[in-house]
Amino acid sequence: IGEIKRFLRDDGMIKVSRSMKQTAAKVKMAKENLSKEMGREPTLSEISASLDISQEDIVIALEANVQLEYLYDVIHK
Amino acid sequence: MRLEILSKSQNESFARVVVAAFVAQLDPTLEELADIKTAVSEAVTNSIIHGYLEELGKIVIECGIMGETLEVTIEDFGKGIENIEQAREPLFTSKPELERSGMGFTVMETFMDYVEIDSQIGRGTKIRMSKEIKSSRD
Amino acid sequence: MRLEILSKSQNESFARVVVAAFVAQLDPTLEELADIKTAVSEAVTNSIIHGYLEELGKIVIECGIMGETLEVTIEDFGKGIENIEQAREPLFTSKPELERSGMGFTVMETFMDYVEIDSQIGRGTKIRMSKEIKSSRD
Ligand SMILES: Nc1ncnc2c1ncn2[C@@H]1O[C@H](COP(=O)(O)OP(=O)(O)O)[C@@H](O)[C@H]1O
Ligand SMILES: Nc1ncnc2c1ncn2[C@@H]1O[C@H](COP(=O)(O)OP(=O)(O)O)[C@@H](O)[C@H]1O
Ligand SMILES: [Mg+2]
Ligand SMILES: [Mg+2]
Repeated sequence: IGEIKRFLRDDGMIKVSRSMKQTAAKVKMAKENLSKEMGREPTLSEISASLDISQEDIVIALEANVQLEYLYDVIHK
Repeated sequence: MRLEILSKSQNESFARVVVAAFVAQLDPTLEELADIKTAVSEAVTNSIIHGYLEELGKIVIECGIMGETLEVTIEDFGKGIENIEQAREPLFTSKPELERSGMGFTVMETFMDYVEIDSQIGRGTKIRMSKEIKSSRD
Repeated sequence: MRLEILSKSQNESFARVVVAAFVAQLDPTLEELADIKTAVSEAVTNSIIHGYLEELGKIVIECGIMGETLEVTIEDFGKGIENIEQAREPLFTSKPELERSGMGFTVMETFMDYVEIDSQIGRGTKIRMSKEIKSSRD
């Protein structure tokens, strides 16, 4: 039971920043795959439909990713 | 920050993202963020449906951070609420014909730490809400 | 929509998301979205660094949609630009000591279809930009 509780609690405690990073990675992959399939750049709604992730979450994730990349650059310079 | 939007239904989702992006500064958990977005949706929907009766009007959203607490106000300049006590009651709705649940204020109270309603007939309604982002402590 | 923010550096990223969330209505590609965000960043950074010299001031961002075209204005009430012609020139910067590249306006012009600069010394600066979201045609 302790395990289950911890699992539930950990799950509830996922920070937005972590989950957004995962979303951003998925978005990047979907964008590449869809571009190949369709022979043009996919739109936001097409990416949203293919991943079943809302457009709002994608918009925020893209920004979160830029910031993380930026931080990474600063730290590893 | 202060955001002014028109009372169009697509602006409900826009308002949610803006508040979510603002709260992201406090590095909330997914649950905390979902709670805040839900409360904001309820308040904005109320302004659109009840405040402006689906006509075009201005909605003002303000967000601020006090320590680790998010403060949000959502204001309209519409119809106003006749009886605030009654409006707060679970299941009370003035529009049963729209299949509204009457749970909007109950949802806001459940998901936020504090909810204050300020309203004057013919002047409009202002909802102030706040929530401590506990995870920002770690 | 109209957004008022303070000239803090973390608000640059916030402004980007808000504009991006607004543009979402036009169903852009990620490239179009990135172009607009980059242009917004440059304008907001200019207001923070040059307009307010890193002191606190108000920045107003307005977005509207005309057909399939996004219109954005970014306004500050700071120092103003002495010579607009010169400011627009690639590589011109009044702050070489800050490792600024002098490419802000060039970037805005490259990524947007139209960029207009309105500025008065001691009054502030207003940048109007627009970009057609071509993907919304299909
Ligand atoms: N912004 C507002 N302007 C005018 N009336 C409002 C507003 N918000 C809420 N109300 C009133 O309060 C009642 C209860 O609101 P709520 O709990 O959200 O339930 P519901 O929206 O489902 O009716 C509404 O039915 C309406 O009469
Ligand atoms: N909002 C503003 N307020 C005052 N001066 C500005 C503003 N934006 C731009 N400028 C002036 O225009 C110049 C060129 O801007 P830009 O092309 O962005 O280059 P940079 O920011 O790298 O200096 C700046 O160096 C500054 O002198
Ligand atoms: Mg309601
Ligand atoms: Mg610049």
